[in-house]
Amino acid sequence: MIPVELYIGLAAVIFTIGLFGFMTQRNGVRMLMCVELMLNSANINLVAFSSYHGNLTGQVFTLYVIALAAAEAAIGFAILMSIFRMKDMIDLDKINVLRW
Amino acid sequence: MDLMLFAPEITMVVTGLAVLLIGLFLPVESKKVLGYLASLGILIALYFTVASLGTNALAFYDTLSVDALSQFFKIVFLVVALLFSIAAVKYTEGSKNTEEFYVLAIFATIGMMFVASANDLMVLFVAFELASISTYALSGFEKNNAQSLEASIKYFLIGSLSAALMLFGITFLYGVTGTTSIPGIAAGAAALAASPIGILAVVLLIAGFGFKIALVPFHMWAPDTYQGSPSLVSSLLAAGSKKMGIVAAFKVFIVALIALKVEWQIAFAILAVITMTVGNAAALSQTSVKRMLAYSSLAQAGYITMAFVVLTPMALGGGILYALSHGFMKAGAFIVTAAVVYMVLSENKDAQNPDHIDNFRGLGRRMPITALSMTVFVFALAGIPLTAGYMSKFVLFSSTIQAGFAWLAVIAILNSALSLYYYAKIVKYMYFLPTEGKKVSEPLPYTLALVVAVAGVLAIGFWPEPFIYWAMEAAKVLLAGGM
Amino acid sequence: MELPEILFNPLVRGILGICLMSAIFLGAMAAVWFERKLSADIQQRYGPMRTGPHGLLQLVADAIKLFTKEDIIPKNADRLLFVAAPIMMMGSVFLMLVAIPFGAIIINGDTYPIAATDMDISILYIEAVSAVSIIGIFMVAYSANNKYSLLGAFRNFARMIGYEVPLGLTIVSVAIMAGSLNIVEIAQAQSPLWFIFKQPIGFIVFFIALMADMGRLPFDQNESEEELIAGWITEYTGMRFGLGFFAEYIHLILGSMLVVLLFLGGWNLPAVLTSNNILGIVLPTVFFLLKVVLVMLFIIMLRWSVPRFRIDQVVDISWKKLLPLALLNLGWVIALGLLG
Amino acid sequence: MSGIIDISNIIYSYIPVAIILVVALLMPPLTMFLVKTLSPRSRGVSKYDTYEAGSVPIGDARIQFNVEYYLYAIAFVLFDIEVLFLYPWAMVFQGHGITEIATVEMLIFIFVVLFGYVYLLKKEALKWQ
Amino acid sequence: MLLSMIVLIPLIFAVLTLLTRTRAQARALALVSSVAVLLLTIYTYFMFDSTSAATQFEEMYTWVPTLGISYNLGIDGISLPLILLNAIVIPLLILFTWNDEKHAPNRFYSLILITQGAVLGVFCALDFFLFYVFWELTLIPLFFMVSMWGGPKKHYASIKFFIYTHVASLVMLLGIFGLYFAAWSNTGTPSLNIPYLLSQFQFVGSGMTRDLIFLALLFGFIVKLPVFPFHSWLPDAYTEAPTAGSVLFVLLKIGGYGIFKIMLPLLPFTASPNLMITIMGALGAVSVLYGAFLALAQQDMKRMVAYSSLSHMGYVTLGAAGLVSLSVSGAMFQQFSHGLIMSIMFMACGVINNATGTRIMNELGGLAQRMPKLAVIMVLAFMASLGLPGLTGFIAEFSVLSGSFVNLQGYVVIALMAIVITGAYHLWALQRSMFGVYKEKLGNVVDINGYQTFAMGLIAILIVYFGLNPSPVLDMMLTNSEYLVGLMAGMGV
Repeated sequence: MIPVELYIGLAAVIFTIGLFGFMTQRNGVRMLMCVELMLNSANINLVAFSSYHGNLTGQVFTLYVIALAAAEAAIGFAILMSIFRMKDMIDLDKINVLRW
Repeated sequence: MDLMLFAPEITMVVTGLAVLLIGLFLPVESKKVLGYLASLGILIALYFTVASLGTNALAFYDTLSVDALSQFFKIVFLVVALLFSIAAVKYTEGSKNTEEFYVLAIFATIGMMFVASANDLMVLFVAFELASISTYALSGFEKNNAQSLEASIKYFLIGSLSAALMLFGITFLYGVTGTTSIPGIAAGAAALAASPIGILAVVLLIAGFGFKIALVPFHMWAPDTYQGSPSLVSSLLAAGSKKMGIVAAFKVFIVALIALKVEWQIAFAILAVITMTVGNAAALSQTSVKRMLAYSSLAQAGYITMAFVVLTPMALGGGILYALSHGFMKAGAFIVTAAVVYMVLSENKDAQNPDHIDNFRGLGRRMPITALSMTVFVFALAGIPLTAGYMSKFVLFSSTIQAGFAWLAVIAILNSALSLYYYAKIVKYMYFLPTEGKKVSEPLPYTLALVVAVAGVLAIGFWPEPFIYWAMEAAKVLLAGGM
Repeated sequence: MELPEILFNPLVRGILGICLMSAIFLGAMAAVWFERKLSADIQQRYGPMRTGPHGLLQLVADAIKLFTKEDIIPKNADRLLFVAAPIMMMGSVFLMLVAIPFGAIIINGDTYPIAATDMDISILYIEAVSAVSIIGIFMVAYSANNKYSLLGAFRNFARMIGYEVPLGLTIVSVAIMAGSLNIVEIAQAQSPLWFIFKQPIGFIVFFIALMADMGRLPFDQNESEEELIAGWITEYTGMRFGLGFFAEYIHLILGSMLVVLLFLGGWNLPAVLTSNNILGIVLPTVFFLLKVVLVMLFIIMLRWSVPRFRIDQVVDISWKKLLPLALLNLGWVIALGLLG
Repeated sequence: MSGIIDISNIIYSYIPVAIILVVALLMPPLTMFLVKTLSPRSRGVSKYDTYEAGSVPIGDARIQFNVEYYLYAIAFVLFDIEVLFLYPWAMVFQGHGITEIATVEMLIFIFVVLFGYVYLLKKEALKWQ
Repeated sequence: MLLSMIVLIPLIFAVLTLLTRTRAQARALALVSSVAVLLLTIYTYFMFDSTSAATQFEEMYTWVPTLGISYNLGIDGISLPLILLNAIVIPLLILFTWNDEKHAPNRFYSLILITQGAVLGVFCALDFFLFYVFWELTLIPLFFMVSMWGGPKKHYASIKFFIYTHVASLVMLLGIFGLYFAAWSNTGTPSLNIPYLLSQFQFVGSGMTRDLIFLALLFGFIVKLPVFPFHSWLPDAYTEAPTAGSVLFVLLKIGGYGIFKIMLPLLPFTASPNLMITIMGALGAVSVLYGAFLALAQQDMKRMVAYSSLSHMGYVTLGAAGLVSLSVSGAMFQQFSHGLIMSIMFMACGVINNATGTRIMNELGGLAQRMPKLAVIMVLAFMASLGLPGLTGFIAEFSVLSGSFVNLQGYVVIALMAIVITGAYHLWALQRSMFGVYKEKLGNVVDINGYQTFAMGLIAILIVYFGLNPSPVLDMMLTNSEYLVGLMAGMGV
């Protein structure tokens, strides 16, 4: 009913949005959200391909990816929180103790 | 299916959980026990791994494989974890979060071990992330240290970006071949090679792994992270985590995507050259020893990447051997900086940049064993004969020439000569520059870890036969999968 | 007698859904009146008496009042979020409603649930969309720029996340037992023995967690009139308040339905009673709705007889009591599954 | 690569959802529109003030909140994700001939989760301050 | 076992020496070790059959069979004289420094022993891996020696030396790899055995490859030797090094050894042997002349000696390129002789510097009046260095020049021009520093002490002895050079 290319296209668009956001944003939380976006675009791909191939591998993979994304978000927020507690901001351009 | 095949992993999981649970109920002053417990567990796992060398089996619906390759890399990771956990006894002294430090490291190691034995991209990715996530937390372990947090957030963001890129690439592999099994993808490689999506996947995967292995130009996080993280964590990152990226890339590219060799071989050649050159050139001017080691780590990763270009059993064996040697050398070097940082901080609690090279002045007199070990490590890193670094370079570079990539070998050898300069600088500071500092007693755990690392470096240097043999066996596994 | 194919047409199903929506509106109005009267009874007063017999038309009066109240958006408020928030809340409950059967018709031994849609994973779907309402609540609180609102919303948040986990675990237990994630199949699986008897702990956990999820007293820390004025909804006036209020009551009804569907046997009746087609059409639904009303009655009575918990107690209950209990229940279900 | 993914069955069961969604999206604005036409309008400045028990609000309300909330949020995300893994397992647990293996594996999984739970408890991450 | 002991005793004692605490213990241990090596070497010398060009006292243990690496030692007539030289000079060097007040004596003596072990290892190694290991091992102690106890520019000098020669060895390593893999792919078995690889060289694929391998190896050796134009590390390193370090540099005959042992057997099989000969001959001849000129221009006595060393090393390359038995053996003998002579000269420079605080020759003068013993030895050494008949230098240079004239007339003529200059700067230096009026501002200098007299005197006696009777070492050199030349003649070169 729906060509698989559309799904890939959708995933690619979301992935690109995520990547673009990651490159341009300097706020830690937003960057994290962009990464989540990219992971989810991969999920779209996986589910679409799973349906296309008629095997469940992709869907199982998706479950794992969701879990990993959550774990990643959890750890990311923990780090960002620690930074926020110390510096009262999470702007990555201003986190630059480590330069040469 | 024989569960004994996974005795090392099971041992590690049990150790990790035991450390976590016991640590919760111990008072702060007796948490030292955890270090011994963790080290014991890792040693047992190491024993199981070494004892099982030579077995070949598939398990868990063919998603995991036990072969020379996986076992060799498991040994690498376990060795690094062992050094880490011995040294951490001192580092975590008096911390109430001791068990977390160990558990995260152990789980990271478990992740790396599963990456080494993964025979399926799903397992590979999940294990990869297990290791990554644990190390994100580890590198931000010093919650009140701005450097550590900065290291952590940079590592985390770039790490998760690389995971996303990698995953996106993997989805395409799955999309074209309909399976995530590595041999399955290799079997469906014809379809991949015919499809433009195959190229796209290769590009994404190279970028994803490039970030993890810290190949230039995907390296910008590495110096910051290695410098800012606690030294021991840097040792785990440089010596362990980076190797994980390499073994994963081995599996994905050499086993699964060998049919697309033409596409990625040249990319890796360029990356290798840029990486080693930039790494060495940038290391020259560093004043932070950890940052210098970080750049040197880049360079070493560049050397190992040559294996992707050459693709002969000997080159791959050399790359694999290099991974083990680098594990010993780099972990050892970072443990030395940990000892120095400890020394500096115990003299002055608010010292800025405790890993500055000025703090290495006169180390030869202040901490003789530490300084001597550092000498061994940097000479090994520089590739002075009769050390692990030389042996690995010997195999790797010579095989590069053998395969007809003389230009690559020449660049690598010149780089390696260049690297001597900054390694020698450390030695110069340690032995030739005067200092007012007094002799300090060297913490036993650090010393012990250093002795183990030195023993490893020299063992590979003096008696490389078994190591080379098994590295070659591992390389054969890689090539047998794809060709 | 065959049901015409047209009944399975998705558009027809959608219209059925809209009917159910209207029905539940009426139900909610009834529930509001019901609660007022019941609470008055418990507190030994009359409650609304003037509008209509026993204040039956009170709701109509309230509606007229709400419609003629001015819509005030406070200054400093984030207007977009402020206006969009009711949509989120309403959307959440209505989307829940789509997947919940309001009863069933049994014709010739075949069961046809009265639901807008029949999806494979309806229980998962319901759990998912019900969680959206918290976003609406947070939008209200954040946009209003009122400290009480925000505090209320944060409490709400802490409570919700605490109770989602035991809720999810008990739903898993139920799903294991029924072998399905389809809420209709789960309801069917409870014939002859209701799940409340098979996993009483699960029921208790689910019930408490659901109450907390709905924000019913003793779990309405998001409002806590005594401390936070009206909590998250402080800045909402007139019809906006009315919408939020309504959403809560609809949620209450749907929650009660869930309890009945998951633990109290749904519409299942002994086959003897439904063998006759006319009885089969009427009885199961009546029986089902009766149980729903009883559950609601119980919940409302609870509200007026139990004091509110402090937020720390609420969180403690979820993480330290319900979560282990839910895991215990899961173990129990697994054991039952292995034995039987 | 090209091909068609057939998900018509799934789509059909979601069409009612879409219809209701549209209705749900339209209803509140419509109601508010009605209110706007019906309700009187009075002039007054102070009615637009934020209501904080009569006192004048100080500062912005969008402030940073106690970190407790975040800790709980993180714990929640992780546990909820663990539950996520239980769902597919619950479906195949019985009647697919893998009961024993599935049980053992899931028990190990739950056991590890319990470890995390004990850890959280012991570290007093779940203690509201 | 004999050779292993010769190589390993210094290395083991180096570790032991490092562990000592006092100066007395350190030097005693070092002396014990070096005397033991000397005794073993003398024993080896008498057991050695100097009429055979074959490898003797061979030892062979498998090490890394996967890569064809083995622990393989053995000596022939090329290496034994150099081993002998090393074994003789090192104990004397230790005696020479007996009363030096250097800091960290344990490290100082340890480094001397490591250098000795490494250099002996290079001479004994019959496996390229081992060869390269020892080759690189010589770098480290010398680097430390210069940068710990060196002169004012020690850091610059040490790093320059290190990087320069390290790069050269890496290039050499490339050559080794090339040879190794070419042989591997030809025969299917990996091996790094030196004689085996030398014999396999002729089967290496294209002439181009052979030339590249040859040039890579040659580069490694001549940088170490060194000859013009790769000599720029030499003056700095030799000058900045402490006396013992300079002497160790002088004993570092591994570059020349490599030329005889490895380059000459390969030479006939290169694609264009004549070109190679031309390169070597030209570099040698230019070095002789260039070194002499620069030496003439020096004010600093030690720097002058360093440049004269460059000049002398030119003879080695020139002689090797001469390709007649006389010139090749002469070049070998030049190495031996140069080791003895330069040891004394650097020791003398060190003594003068210590006594007067300067090495600038214009500031010196009349030292012979205050330091008669030194003066005698020094004059002898200078005479030997400028090639006075009856001393070792003459035999070496005469053989080289007369032998090479057969094939390389042009270059010999260039080198001959240098002889005049050589004589000039030696005599001028002597005249400025030792003779003439004593400059009082030099203070009250004292003559060399007993240990120093013994050390330098003994070497001086050896110079005279071998000058009058070179056959104890020259015989075996001749045997080998005849063998080498015979090899080349067989190839029509």
